[in-house]
Amino acid sequence: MSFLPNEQEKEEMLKAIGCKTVEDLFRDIPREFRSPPINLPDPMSEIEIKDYFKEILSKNASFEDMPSFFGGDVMPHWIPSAVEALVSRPEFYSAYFSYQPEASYGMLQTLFEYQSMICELTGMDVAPIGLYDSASTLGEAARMCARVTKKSEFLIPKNVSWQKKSVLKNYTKGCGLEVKEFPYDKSNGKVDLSGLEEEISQHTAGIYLENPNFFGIIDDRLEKIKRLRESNEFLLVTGVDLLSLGVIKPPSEWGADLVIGEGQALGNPMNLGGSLLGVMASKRKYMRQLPGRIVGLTTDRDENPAFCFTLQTRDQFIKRDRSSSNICTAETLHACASAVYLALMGRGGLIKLAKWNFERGYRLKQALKEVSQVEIPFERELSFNQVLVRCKRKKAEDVNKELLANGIQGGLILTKQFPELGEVALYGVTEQHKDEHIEKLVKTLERIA
Amino acid sequence: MSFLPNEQEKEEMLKAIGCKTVEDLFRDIPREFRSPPINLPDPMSEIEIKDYFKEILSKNASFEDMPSFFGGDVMPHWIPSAVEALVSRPEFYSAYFSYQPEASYGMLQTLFEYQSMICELTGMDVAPIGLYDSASTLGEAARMCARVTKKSEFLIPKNVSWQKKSVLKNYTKGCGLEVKEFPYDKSNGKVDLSGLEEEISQHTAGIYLENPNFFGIIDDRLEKIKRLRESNEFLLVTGVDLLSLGVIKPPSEWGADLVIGEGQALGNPMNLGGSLLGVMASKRKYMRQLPGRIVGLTTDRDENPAFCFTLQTRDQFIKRDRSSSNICTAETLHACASAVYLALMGRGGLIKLAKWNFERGYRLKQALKEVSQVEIPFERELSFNQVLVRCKRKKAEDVNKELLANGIQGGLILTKQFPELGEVALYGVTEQHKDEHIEKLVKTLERIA
Amino acid sequence: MNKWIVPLINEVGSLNKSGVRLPDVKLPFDLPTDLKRKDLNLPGATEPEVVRHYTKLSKLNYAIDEGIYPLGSCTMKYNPKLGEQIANLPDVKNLHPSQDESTIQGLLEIGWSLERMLCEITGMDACTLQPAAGAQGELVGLLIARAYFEALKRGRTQVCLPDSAHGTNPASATMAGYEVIEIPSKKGRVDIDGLKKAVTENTAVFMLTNPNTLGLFEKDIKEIARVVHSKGALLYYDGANLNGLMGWARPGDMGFDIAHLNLHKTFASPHGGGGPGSGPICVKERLSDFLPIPRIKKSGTEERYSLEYDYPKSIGKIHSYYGNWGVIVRAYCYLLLMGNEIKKAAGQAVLNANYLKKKITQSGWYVEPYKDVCKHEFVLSCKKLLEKKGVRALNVAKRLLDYGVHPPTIYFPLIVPECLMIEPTETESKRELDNYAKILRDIAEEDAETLKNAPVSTPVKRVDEVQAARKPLLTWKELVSISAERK
Amino acid sequence: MNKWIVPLINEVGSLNKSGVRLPDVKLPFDLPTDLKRKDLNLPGATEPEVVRHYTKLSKLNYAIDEGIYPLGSCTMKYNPKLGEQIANLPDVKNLHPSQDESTIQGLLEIGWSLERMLCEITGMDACTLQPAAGAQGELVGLLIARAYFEALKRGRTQVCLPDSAHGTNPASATMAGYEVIEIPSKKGRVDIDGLKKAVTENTAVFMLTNPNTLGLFEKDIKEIARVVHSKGALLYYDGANLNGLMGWARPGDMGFDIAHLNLHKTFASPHGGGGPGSGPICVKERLSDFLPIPRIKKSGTEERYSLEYDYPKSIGKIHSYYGNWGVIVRAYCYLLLMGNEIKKAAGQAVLNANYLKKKITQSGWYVEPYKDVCKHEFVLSCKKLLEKKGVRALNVAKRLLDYGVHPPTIYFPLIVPECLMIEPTETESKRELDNYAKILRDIAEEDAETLKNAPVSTPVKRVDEVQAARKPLLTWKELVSISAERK
Ligand SMILES: Cc1ncc(COP(=O)(O)O)c(C=O)c1O
Ligand SMILES: Cc1ncc(COP(=O)(O)O)c(C=O)c1O
Repeated sequence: MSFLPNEQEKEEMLKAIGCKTVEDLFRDIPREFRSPPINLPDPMSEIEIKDYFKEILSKNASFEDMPSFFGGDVMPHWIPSAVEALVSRPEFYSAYFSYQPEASYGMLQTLFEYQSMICELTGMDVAPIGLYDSASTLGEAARMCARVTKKSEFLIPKNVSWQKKSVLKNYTKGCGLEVKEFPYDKSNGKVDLSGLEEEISQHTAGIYLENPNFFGIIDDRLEKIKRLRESNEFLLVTGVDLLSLGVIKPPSEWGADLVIGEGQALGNPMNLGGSLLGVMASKRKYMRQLPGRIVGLTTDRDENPAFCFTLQTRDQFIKRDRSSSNICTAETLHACASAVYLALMGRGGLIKLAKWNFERGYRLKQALKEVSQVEIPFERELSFNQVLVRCKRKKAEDVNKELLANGIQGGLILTKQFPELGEVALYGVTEQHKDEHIEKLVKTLERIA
Repeated sequence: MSFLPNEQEKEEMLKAIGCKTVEDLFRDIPREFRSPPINLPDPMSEIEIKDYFKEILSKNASFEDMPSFFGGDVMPHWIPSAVEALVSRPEFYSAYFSYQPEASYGMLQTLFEYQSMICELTGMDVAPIGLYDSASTLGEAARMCARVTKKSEFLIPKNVSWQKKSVLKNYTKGCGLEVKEFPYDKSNGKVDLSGLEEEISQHTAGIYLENPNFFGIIDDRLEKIKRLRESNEFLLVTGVDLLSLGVIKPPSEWGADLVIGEGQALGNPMNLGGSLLGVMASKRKYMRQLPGRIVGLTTDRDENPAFCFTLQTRDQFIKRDRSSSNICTAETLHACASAVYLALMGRGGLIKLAKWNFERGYRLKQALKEVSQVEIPFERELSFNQVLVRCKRKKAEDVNKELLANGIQGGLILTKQFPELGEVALYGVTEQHKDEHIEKLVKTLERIA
Repeated sequence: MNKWIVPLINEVGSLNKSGVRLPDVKLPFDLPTDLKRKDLNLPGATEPEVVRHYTKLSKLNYAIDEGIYPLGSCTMKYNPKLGEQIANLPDVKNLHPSQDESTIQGLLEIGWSLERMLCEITGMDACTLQPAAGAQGELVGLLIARAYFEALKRGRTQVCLPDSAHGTNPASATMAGYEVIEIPSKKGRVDIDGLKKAVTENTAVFMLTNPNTLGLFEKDIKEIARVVHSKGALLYYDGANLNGLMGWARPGDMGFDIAHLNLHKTFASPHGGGGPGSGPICVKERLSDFLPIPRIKKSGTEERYSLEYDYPKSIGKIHSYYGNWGVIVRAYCYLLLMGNEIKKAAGQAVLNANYLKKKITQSGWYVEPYKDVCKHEFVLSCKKLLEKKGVRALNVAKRLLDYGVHPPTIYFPLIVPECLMIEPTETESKRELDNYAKILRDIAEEDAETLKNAPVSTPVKRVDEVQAARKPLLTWKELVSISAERK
Repeated sequence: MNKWIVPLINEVGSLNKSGVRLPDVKLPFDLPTDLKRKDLNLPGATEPEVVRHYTKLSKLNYAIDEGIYPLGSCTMKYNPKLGEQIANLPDVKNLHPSQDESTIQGLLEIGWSLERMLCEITGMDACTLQPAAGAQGELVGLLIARAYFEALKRGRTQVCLPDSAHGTNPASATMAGYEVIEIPSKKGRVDIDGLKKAVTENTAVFMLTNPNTLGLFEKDIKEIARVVHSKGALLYYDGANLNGLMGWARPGDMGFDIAHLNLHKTFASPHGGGGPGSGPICVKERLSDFLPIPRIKKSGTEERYSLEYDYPKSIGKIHSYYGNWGVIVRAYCYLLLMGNEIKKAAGQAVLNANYLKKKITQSGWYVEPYKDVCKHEFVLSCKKLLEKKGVRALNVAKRLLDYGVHPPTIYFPLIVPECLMIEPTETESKRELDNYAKILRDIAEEDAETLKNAPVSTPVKRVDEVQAARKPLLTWKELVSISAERK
């Protein structure tokens, strides 16, 4: 019983409470519901479990074993060893929510710093400490638009991932918000701004725009978008690649009321897509409508600086059925990791890394252009570290299969969602992709695509 | 300059000390000795270094990749995850020696507990906190015998590893101690006790006996050895397998004055043979002659329990050329690991593990007996987790080569050191060796030996 | 403000410093000025500075590895180190969610096996690991119920729950589009008559946790299930309290139709200061078609695992991908470590709770609102302290900090005045429990002033939460601008 | 004794507990009773208990990751986290020392490359990584000298060293069988006249560290080398202070014949509370044949690495195997991180030291015994404090603990009365240095009583080291028996 310290003291403890056996403590369960012996295996030793995991995990192929080129919110990014060392301190990971601020000073300050750095990066004023992932964060953002504006429609571009759309639908089901799609421009892959303008009405609670968008394209019509926002009474929710903000203008400068993004890139592992980190930040005027927990700086009895959770009247534990969100356990440890990550990077590091990712994306695009069997649908457009690729001869699915047989995992196939674009897949690269990886991809495509 | 915090402040600092450049601070070095630019590569980034190590380390084959059957002081042992988690806390690993006991309470108590547990295990009274490895510990033990007895000869069995003999020679060079060997009995692999008795004289400062010995054999003549020790004026130094003490009588009960052993088995990795942990423990009466640092329990000003290094008048920093040893930096962190390890194991765990190792050794012996091309020279003798094996047809070296080609690393070849035994190799197994490993070994030997 | 314990990281760092070495890559093309960022006020620090900064902060944070953390409803049990080690392997961490199934067979097998185990433990038929936490699990459960009733073409608009329910329950119900009907408890348990009145043909779901938030087993569960089902409604199990039952009884057997579990509570994955967690949903067969996609399928004799999307009735997705794998792996590791001894764990958790309750209540200062055998947790009221000394539960909690232990949950559930909600879990030793009880008894004897001034030995003294709410100061940028104004 | 901060582990655990699960294997044969152990008084504890126990203890231990640790002569610099990560990989940790060379090519290549780098940095020709720490390196170096003279058939019996030498120097000399001749320093440096008198045809080695233990560069090093070599003796470099020179000047160029390095000092491998360390020995070509076996050889165009034993003149072995690989890997990682910027690191280390010295001495309380530019460390005397206030260096050191920083080395080197030996290293920020200097200056102004009572804010107050030495109490067994006696 290596985890149960009271095996020896059991009798004494039972005696103290006037019971004979542990079974006595379960007498209140009606006999008919008392379980037969549970059908689970015998406990295993650490040695056996390590062997077991060694074997079973060898059936996985990690990025180290086999490079992948999937685009999307989640990508392989470098995590500095100091980030890993710090968030693996049990002082952080084995704590609960900082309900007693006097005993949780460390976590609260770390989270305050997270909020501060996310706000610097996005140009916003307030940032809750980390929601589940980018998709559910979009859901929360939409719900927030409804709360703020009391209006009934939320507009999203057609070219948003189907996962986001599906999660959004589930998140907005309860608040009676209708999600409407506006088209993208098939000539350049960007959202069709006039199509969008047509959809805007007095019912529009919010609009969602991504930059770079789901095709990896950077929209350069920021002034237009800003004017659109200014002349209308809705909230503009922007989805960004947080890393790209090292170089690209923050959404605060083109009209955003709310910024959301996937925080995995900021010092967190991919973990097969979970756990992730939903980053959200807003203008200060909306702070009382935000979902999730927020840390405030205050003072203690001696007037020394101290931190605690604040704006709690939005929270489920106080507001119950009228709270801004049901979220309780969130992704706090990942927010800590991102705080450490951003502190290590600093302005200089982040700018360098953003440029590097631009360079990788550019290099990938250039390399793919040379492959005769594929084409780049929106080749002329600016892009960050992702490129949409069209296979001219084979199905994208078959191409991926052949790539796999050659030790490469190809791009994220979008054909099903966007049949109008043909056999397309979204390829992505980061600072983790070496020249050799790209070369191997290109050579293999040349051979098999 | 991710490790140098003052790049920006440099000018200000230089100004404060009245210098223009950093070069000014090196003016006192004669020009002729000022180095030309150092011929080292440019600094690399973490990303590059990780890739580099990934590649270079893939040229190694660890126990996970390929089981090994080497006997000797170092063997693959299970390290509980809690041990690894605790000794990787920087509070332990990034501290220095606990010179300021008020600020190093944690390490000192941990080491006091290490001393206590090692003494329980060995039956001794005092244990310094961890010397380099078993070989240099033997050297220190021999020197200690000379200090205590002021005599000039140290007797060791012929069947001790050549490494130990070589290190011993280097360690005893300075104190004028002559190392003499006594024979082992070729019929049973144990030391020849009458041969030993013949060697004992009024010059004998100490005798070294191993149990289990270098052939993996357990000596059952403990009463005889005890009597031998009692009737003579020398120190008995015993080399033990610390794990075996879960089951075997501690050397304190058969006359030992000093116990030494390799502490790697107690929660430390093999690390290709370094760093290791030299465990030493002695009777209390010799405490002022021990090498290495020792923690004592005392009180602080408020009469509360406190710890500090003690018996320091043995130490190089006080006694200089007349100190008991030159040792300064030792293997403290490994001693901490062993403390955690023993605390986790407890009596029950250690006994189980010792029995398990007995069982593994037995199973290996039984399995090898079935292989027609090999024989077990001292088959009838008791053994712990090692077995001496003789190849009847091929050279032991060639057998190892063929094993390697089949994904197994064979035993430790002893032919060169003991030509009289033929083509012998010392095979060892621990709780880390599965039945499949042993089966694979046996089947392969059957085919290739 | 006076003295900082640890300065903010922007004080430590500066705009020209960085703790990482990265190549100075040039932008491969000209970015239009309109797109270019002008300034980025993100100070960096060197690796030694960053490490020290957050190491110091970590040391100012109480955690399970340091001592007892008996937050009721949170199941703060010890997190085995093996789980950390395994969840940090590259074959768990460095997998992209879009990888080909053939390259993630290991994790899929783990996920599938865990789902089977969770079904066995809960007595349910099907399971999804997708929800990222308990509350998201609740939302999924309720969306499943909604889809279920929509499929039956019998839309229902209400969710009923006891007034002792956790806040996430009503919040999730609202998010799923339901009206919430709270049923007042009776003697700390569901009031069957109240339930009968509340549950109608318009009730979609009755949400219940059992043992409930007072730590009491709902003995009338059979009748509760009968009432709920008799109106065609579904019975939802909030599994946050499963640690009091695990191995002894199964919600599925009691009539629950949907259950969420908190892997970060019952199954020993660490809380991470508030996440990542994982909130799997288990359902009875007839609801399984509504589970979110994808679902893990095992097929063929070769035991291939796949992620299946073809469930037309599914509610769709609730998370970008398939769940929080780091947590899943830890929970699975925990179940391998414990195996069928989870029953012993729950037994010890219940014994620990009853023992601790006994020891604390000995002095008479803390009152048991509903005298009964508790399960894994229990609730005590400090109202006597309030009456006799003017001392509140909050003061008791703060004073506990001075003794170096963590307070219980306070003021929840809302139905018990001045309440302490205490859940020691099975991994606390008798020694720790005795110590905790003694501290609580000692505190009750201390003078009121001492308690009201507490804590005095924490890094900061009593924190002014009112000021924090009145003048929210949420970033260092705001701090800097306020300080600038003052000058 | 009064109150334990953390009870001893035997109080936490008990004989029937264990924190591990292991199979209950039966002994496969009967062990003669004479061989069987009767009792084993080794208490165990559960994993949660053990983890908490040592986590608590770890928190009562000051370390580099928490703050400045300016122990002179110890080079307590920050240890990059990358090194920890890499040294903990299975391909470093889980290798058996007897493995076939073909299966350890990775580590051999690392070792070989590090040897080359160390030769480049020291200006030497050959290197061994075998010694487990600096002191063992010294022993090896002196045994090499001994073998060298024996080979020349000119046995010599003395080792000379300055009175400022580190204690391991004379201790190692004795261990190698030499008589030690201490040469009094003059103005903090080697007294050339004294040296000339001391060094004779009977001198085997002159041991020197440069910069010396006062942090001063031995400007007359050329003359020193000439004197030593003129008598046929060898010049030994104690590399513990290489951090003050690295990249700027090389001992080999100055005439040193043998040098040991401390990878756990200069090359950023952590100290581990006193090990593991690593003390490579570098020598000039003519001494290389005497290096311990095995040696790493690189050969062929295919770049195979091997461990070679065939060096008949070798002194043999000093350690069971070939060195402390965990430390070697960390040092190599450090050198990859820093590359040719180690020169910058040393420059910054020297700048930090001079700056800190300036700041501390501003107040006039702390006196520089030998006014000069220092290298990576410097020595100050508290004699003025002693004279004026009766305050000793020890009191200053203890009082520093109250300010949350670690004191410098004290009372070493022996030649400076009441000395503080301060080595900040390059990884301390100006901020930390300013803070440290201010604390020292503030302390000097405090009243004597405060200092003599210090520390008051540490886990324990001033520890009674005299009592510890007078009545050594070295195990819990002894504690238990003493307590029993008292009753
Ligand atoms: C009873 C109960 N239900 C639901 C939840 C919500 O779980 P989570 O925090 O994982 O979202 C909690 C967590 O505190 C709880 O205690
Ligand atoms: C000057 C000097 N020489 C030698 C040594 C001995 O090195 P080690 O502790 O690695 O044995 C030290 C270490 O303190 C030292 O400072």
